Amino acid sequence: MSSLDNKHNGSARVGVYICHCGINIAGKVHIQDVVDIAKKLPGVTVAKEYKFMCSDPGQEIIQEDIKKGLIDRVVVASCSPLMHEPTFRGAMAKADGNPFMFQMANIREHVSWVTKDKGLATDKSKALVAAAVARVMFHQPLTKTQVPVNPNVLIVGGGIAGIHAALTMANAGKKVYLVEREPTIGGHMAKFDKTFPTLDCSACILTPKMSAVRAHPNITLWTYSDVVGVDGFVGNFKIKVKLRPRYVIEEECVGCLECIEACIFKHGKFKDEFNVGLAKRKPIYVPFPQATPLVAVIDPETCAYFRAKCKKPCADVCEKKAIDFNQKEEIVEVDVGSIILATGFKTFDASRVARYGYGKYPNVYTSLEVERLVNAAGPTGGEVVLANGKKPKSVAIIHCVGSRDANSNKYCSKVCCMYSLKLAHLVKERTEADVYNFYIDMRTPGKGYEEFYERLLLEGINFIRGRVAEVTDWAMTPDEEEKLVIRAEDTLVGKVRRIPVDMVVLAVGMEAQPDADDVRRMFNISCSHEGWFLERHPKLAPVSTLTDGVFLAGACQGPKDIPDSVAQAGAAAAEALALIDIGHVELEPNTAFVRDEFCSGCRTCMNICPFSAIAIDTEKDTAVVNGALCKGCGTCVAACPSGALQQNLFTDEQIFHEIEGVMNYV
Amino acid sequence: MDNWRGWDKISYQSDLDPRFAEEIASIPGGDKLFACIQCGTCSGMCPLSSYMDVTPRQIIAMIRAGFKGDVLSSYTTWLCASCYTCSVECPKQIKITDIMYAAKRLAIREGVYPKKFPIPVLASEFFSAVEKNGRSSEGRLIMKFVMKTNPLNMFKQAGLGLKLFRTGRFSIKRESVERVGELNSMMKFLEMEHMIKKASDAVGVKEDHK
Amino acid sequence: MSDKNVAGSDFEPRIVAFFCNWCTYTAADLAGTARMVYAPNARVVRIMCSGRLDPQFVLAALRKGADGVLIGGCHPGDCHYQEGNYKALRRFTLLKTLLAAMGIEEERVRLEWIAASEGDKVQRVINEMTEQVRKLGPLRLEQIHQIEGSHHSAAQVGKHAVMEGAV
Amino acid sequence: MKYLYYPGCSLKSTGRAYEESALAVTEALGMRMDELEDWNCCGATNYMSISELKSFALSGRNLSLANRQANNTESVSLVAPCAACYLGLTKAKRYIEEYPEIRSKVDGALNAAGLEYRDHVRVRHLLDVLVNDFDQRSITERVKVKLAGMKVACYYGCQIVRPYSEFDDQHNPTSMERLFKSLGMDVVDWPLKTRCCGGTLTGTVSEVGQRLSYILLREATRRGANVIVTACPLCQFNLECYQSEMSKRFNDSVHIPVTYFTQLMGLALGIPRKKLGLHRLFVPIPDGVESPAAGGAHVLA
Repeated sequence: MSSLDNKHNGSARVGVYICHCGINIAGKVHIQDVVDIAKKLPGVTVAKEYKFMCSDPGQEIIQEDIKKGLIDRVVVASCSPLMHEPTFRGAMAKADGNPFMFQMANIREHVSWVTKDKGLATDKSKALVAAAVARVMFHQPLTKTQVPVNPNVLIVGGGIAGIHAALTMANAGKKVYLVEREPTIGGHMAKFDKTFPTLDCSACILTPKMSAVRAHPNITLWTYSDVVGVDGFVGNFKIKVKLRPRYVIEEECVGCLECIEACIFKHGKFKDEFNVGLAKRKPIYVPFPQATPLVAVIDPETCAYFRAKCKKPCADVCEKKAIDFNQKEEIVEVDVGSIILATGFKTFDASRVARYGYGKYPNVYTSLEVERLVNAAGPTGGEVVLANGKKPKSVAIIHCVGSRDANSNKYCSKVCCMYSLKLAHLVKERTEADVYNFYIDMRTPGKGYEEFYERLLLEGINFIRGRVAEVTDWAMTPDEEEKLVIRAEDTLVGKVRRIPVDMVVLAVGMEAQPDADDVRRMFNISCSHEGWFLERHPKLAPVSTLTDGVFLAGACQGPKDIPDSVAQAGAAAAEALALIDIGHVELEPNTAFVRDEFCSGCRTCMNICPFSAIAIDTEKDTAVVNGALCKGCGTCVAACPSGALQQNLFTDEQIFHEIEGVMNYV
Repeated sequence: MDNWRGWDKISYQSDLDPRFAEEIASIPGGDKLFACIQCGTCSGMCPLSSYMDVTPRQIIAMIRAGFKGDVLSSYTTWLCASCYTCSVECPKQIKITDIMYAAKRLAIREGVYPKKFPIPVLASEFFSAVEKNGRSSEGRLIMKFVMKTNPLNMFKQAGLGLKLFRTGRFSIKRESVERVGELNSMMKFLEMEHMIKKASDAVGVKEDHK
Repeated sequence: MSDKNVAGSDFEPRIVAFFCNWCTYTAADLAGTARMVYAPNARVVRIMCSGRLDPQFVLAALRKGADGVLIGGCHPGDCHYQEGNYKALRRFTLLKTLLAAMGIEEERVRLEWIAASEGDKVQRVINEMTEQVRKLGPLRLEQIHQIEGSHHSAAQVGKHAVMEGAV
Repeated sequence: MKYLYYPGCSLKSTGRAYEESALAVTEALGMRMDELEDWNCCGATNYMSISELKSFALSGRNLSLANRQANNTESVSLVAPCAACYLGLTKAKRYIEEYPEIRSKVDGALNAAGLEYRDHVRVRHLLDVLVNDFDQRSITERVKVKLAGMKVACYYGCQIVRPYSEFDDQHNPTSMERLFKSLGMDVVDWPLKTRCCGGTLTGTVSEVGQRLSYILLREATRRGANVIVTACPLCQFNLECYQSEMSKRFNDSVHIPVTYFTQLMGLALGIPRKKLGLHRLFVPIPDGVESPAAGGAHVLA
């Protein structure tokens, strides 16, 4: 049982360093007062302040004091330990101090940035410094353990981000497992006709990369598959992947598509997911001609064989005998050292904005549907036509559907302005219709983006600054009969306008995948409010997560266009490569340990440990912690009835003294 | 050139009221007013915007910028029929209808509403009737209103009145609650509160907003 | 039990906050980065997981003069260590019974699930709790001392009660 | 569930037929609904323009009287058939319960009159009660008269769905359509069903207000409706009473019966026309639209 008496290490010499962080801290905290108090704390031999402790000269102050033998342990009062703890520990190690004889007091994020009153902020800083000093007195020298990093990588999601990350890693000679849940890789990009602002053909730039993935000797591609289990930690993850049966043997299928011809359904009858419902497919199908792998898939929900009797003409016609109705779901397990999540996004469900009439009026389309309409390989062969097959004479494109709206998503989806411009151009080019773009603010930051906007202005596209109030089908004037009527304020003119059009395109925003929450739980990472995966730092660690070894690429982290997704995928690959190149990871030594003399062998800890890291030494009948398996949560320590279990860096002694410390200066 | 009015289009900062926005925003939930992105959804949804001298969106912009006089004397707030479409559809969840009410109240308090416009007249008549009797007597209210705004209308509307009378839908009976005393005590209490607040504001005592 | 007359308007409650490293501590950092101003009365002690929270820490904080204790962990299902927060919840439930027996008001010890993205929740919870505890007034310590003076120490009582539930 | 009836000012004058038919229908359904004792004005629309706080206090008195009349029971619904009253009461309840500074003032005012505010009184619109507290099948079973020729346009107006409706979709409410389908009638698709009728503007700035009403009537007629049902006395007044004026003003013949939803409902339930106040309409429901229901009452046996 720990004592609450101040029975600290008598020979300890603590150095306390208070950081100004420019004016970030100094503007809200009387630094000198904190220094003066620190000097008086028991055990403190040095107390100093400096403008930026994290800078090289700042670190040198600490290093010199260690070298001079003035101090054997350090407290830095500055920002969050999640920010600079590694920096200062590193500095101590360089000066031959033990990096774990260190404690940080967070007087920026937890004090100066959140407190209004300077006096109160100073008091709180003093308390946190006192707590850190009280606790560091009980620190012991520790060493980090090293664990080798498995050089293989798992990439989840085969859109452009996943594809790019996979190729980067594979080209660097690493083994890549790429898992995609659809029957083909390619993601949203495969559905587009052109890309902004260059208007280069989406398929032309994407399909070579898709084939490269398929052909690459270092890439194992599992489509129609899901990751179902993740275990382990950075450097040593164990992954379970479920391969769903596609009832076509992938290795045998040559992609001749004869089976599809032979199907008893002579025409497509079921919703074609790839064409977002604008076309029909058969129960056996390939999503699109460049699908990768080009292997047919049978949908058991609609295939007649699974519902009643069918003579299986598909199987008969296949010379390679690739069709196998007995195929079963398969679970494969692989070991990887790092993981890149590239699970992408989903488009906003336009029917949630009832006043735009999506799902009610047949000529109201989403932008993704129009992407398929303008695509030469799409359901209409690239013709932009209405539900009745005629070309529209006038088209309205409504921006910000499901974006910038507290009733759906508050954020800006970032890509809609640009793709709306692209669609406006393509629709005008294909139909010569009058095109009206209704926008709130035109957002075109990016290379060549503003120039593209100007091009459209000159092309005669109509731009109306105003969020459309409603799309209706009731006429006020003869020219509105049989049309969809847009009602919006032209805010630059200051008048409400009614504009009759034939076709309405809703520029739907981007949302996190519906199962993003399950996925992030499986990979033990966090989500932001909107459901996007949370990066470690919004600016300085945008592709890392709070879980070491798990990286983010593409739109799963937030709305992104293609260039941003690719850039981020490259960055994620680089982070993973850096991890592999070092070859090992150092584990924080905050593991639990047993003080044999107090252990009664009750096994409470053993049952409570979620990582099975505790065993019983049968000879001594005491608990033993396996340091390699222990992840340092401390749950067992809190549960130990005799106080035999302790956690490095979080011993009862340390915490009790920290508690005592924070009670000061109120 | 008699109608040339271009010269007074410029607004000088000294003519604006920098406190106006905060005054309006002090209604419950009113501070969302500052989040307006001027998208115009309110104007577009508003079934009356086509009859307004400035659109609802412009009213928000004017409030924010301090155009107090222009806002309070505009017809827009009075044309608002309180259908709440704007409030429901606003992407920033600004309580636009409530803001219109706030502007109306301020206009009445400061006596700057459009004087001959019938709507504020109806509101005032309604208010005083209810304040006195606890209920409004529709028949009496309509008569009073017509007398005050456009007595000639009395003849124009005679047909309608007659029809209502014949179908038993028009009565000049004075409606009232039984326990008028209860209402009086309530109203007196609120008026006292109001006076105390005004007095304390005047001497600079601020209520503690926690 | 608290004496409101003693608690003058200058009474500043002292709150010790135990935040888990992965969710709530990160959320508090986020509140800082976003400059969300809140009451300075809570001082954070970082632990790796709310599962590390030994009920003795709470009792020690109260005994050392805290007027309230806030415990912050990841939302259920979100624990970085799989299930430490569930353990924390169980212990907390039992600890509350103990505190109630000691006559300590319920509002003084609070458990909140705060995710890494919920900086605003840190702000709201700390503000709320500061005001609640301010209303209750300072915690009078005699009760704890009395119980600790008896044949079992309060800490041990807490620990044993918690043990039974947690295993 | 105890129901208390809040008539509001209109149901005692221009909207008399609404009160008559509402009471007749609820009686026919076996629902007991006592009038709120000594109710006062809800403090609606116009009042809000003068003093918000007084308006909330007025509603506060009604809610507190309701609680007293229900002997402080937990489950009491104050049923308001008038849309403006429904909104006035709902809004006041929201603001009183959401904003402590309003609560304390309203409490103070009520206490000064020896009254007390309690949270648990629910404010309901009559439509909500008839659609959601009754099994629609049981309503179908009570249909005694077939009104098959009626093509009904259901008009919600503004204030029962916006901004605080809890019983139906704000953008596309369907309660009334469901009710009239249960009653065996055809309903027409009419996207203007929640668009404002002009409110008090029809009386104050008639050229504007009547135009709004006219747009609604014209579009309903175009879509094949031959009767419009409403759930608000002001909407009913606007849509019905100005039809001859509108015909002149907009040079278009406007002629379509506009009833309270309870009137048409009562007709289907076999309640005599007089009891439903149908004789008070300017544009009558033609005689002879009723024929005995085929399914109807005997299904119960």
